[in-house]
Amino acid sequence: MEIRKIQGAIEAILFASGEPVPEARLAEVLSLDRETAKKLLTLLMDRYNKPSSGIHIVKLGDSYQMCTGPQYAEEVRSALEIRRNTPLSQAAMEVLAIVAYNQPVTKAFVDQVRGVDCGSVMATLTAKGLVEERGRLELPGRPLLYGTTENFLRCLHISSLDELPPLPTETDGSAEEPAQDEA
Amino acid sequence: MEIRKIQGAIEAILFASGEPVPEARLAEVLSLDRETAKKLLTLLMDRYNKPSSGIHIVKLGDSYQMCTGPQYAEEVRSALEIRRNTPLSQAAMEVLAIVAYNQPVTKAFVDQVRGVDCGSVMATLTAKGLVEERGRLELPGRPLLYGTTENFLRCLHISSLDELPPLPTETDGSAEEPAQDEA
Amino acid sequence: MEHFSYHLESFDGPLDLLLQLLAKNKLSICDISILSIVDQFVEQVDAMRGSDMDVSSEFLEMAAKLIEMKSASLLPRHEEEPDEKRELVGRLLEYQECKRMAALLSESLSFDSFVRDAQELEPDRIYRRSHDPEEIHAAYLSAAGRGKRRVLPTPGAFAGIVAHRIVSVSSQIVSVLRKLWKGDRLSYYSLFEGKTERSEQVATFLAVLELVKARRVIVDGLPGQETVQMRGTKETWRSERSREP
Repeated sequence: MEIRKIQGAIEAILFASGEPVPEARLAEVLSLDRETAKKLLTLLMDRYNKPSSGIHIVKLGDSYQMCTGPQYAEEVRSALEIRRNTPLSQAAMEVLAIVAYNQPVTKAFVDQVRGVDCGSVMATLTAKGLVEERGRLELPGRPLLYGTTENFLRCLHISSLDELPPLPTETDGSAEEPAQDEA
Repeated sequence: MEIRKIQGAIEAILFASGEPVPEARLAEVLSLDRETAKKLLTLLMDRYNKPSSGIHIVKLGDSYQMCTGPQYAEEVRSALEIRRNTPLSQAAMEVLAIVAYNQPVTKAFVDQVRGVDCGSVMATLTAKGLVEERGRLELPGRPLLYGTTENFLRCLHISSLDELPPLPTETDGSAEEPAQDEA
Repeated sequence: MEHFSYHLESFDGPLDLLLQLLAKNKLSICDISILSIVDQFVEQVDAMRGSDMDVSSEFLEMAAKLIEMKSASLLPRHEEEPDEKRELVGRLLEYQECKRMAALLSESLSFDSFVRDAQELEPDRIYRRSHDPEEIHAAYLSAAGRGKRRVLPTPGAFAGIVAHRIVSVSSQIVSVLRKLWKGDRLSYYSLFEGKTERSEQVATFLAVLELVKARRVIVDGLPGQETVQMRGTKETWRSERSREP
């Protein structure tokens, strides 16, 4: 297949899938080696991710997903009658931050850091597709572990957790990282 | 808004919608008159509907919809792994065998041979294109009759049912089977 | 005693309240500061309870702990208490850190890009694996053994019974639905196109009746110009279809 056709096929697959599609899957389906796939995807992303473009391609971990260009949020909302997302509460942001920076993490750990039960907040974050279950910890009670989703990366406009904003350096010096006993 | 941005907004709306979007709706959301909306959409369609493009815009009546480029149907299908070709279970194999050697045959007959209900297995085999309906038996209740398909022959690499391995003669069979109580 | 007139707000837990009290008093997070705001903490919790706010047990627990720490500090000898204070200071610092992370994240977190649902494709379920005919043979013997059938009818057993082709209504229901699937309004007579056998025509007619009865299609129009259309949207159909096995 010539390059333009392979790129066309990638467009079609990303469009039809809706969800993030792993690079490996694209490479396999199109009989490409991973390097070539990566290159073609990068080229395609360059073509799509112009500010004025209505459709963008984002890289989330090792997967790729099509989404609308953020500058058209208002138009998309009004055309599809999507209600504006209520911004996350302070509590939800805190829980999300603890999960993001310490994942995988148990609910008990999050509770402990915040000094308050966060069951309902965790449920909200899960329902919003920002946080997901990540198996269980092999300890008595086998508590559930939580981590952030690919959707979380997309909402943060980053493609991997390595790109999370770096933590502020400790100026107080007194406090170490929160206990990592469970993670 | 400049033209490029309006087109971007249209792209974003059509992309996110999935459904056909009426021209009037697009015009309203983007504060355009219908003529301009139509013109912009025609331009956008020209840009999208090239053979090599992975995403096309189709006009359905007075609505517009994005869809995958028709030439990439095969790639899309395999990437989304629509075909679930798990090997047949032992139960499915047995039902298939009974149908194959006795066709056309009713479900009740197969149930009786196997001693368990095989409704769901029969439905699976039908969906997989291995077994098909073959009219009804002119008996009370007019039960459906089943037979094997050409796809079945293809899977077995045989060209006719005559090539199935012959069954042991009836005397062999009855000698092994102690139970003679059934009619 | 100095009086703080907060408008009552709900705090995200006792640590949050402590941090806010320290900030309001322009105090840093250290064990001495904590003890100086114990009264304010207790006062705030009381106010929250007084105004019928939902005060979780964590607040009461913290209040009790703070009071205990404070009274212990008044005694001449208190050996265990510094650890407790240090632990609380640690937790406060940790929580402050968490708030900073949250603030960082919320700066860049946005819900402004939208994704779409996966495109609906007709699943291709046709079985494509290969098998040796011997496998079918073996499966047959296995099945025949289990059911304890002594004699199975031979392939020709039903030959005389099904001499002519019978078209099932259900097959015609599928055929009618396929034609209507795009949601278009079709001429009623077009459903019979290409159906030359009488049994096919009868089955198609019965199929339409069944579909009308099941409220899945609508037939209307002037005599001679009847049209058929699917009822409901494609979506309701899809969701129904997907529920079928």
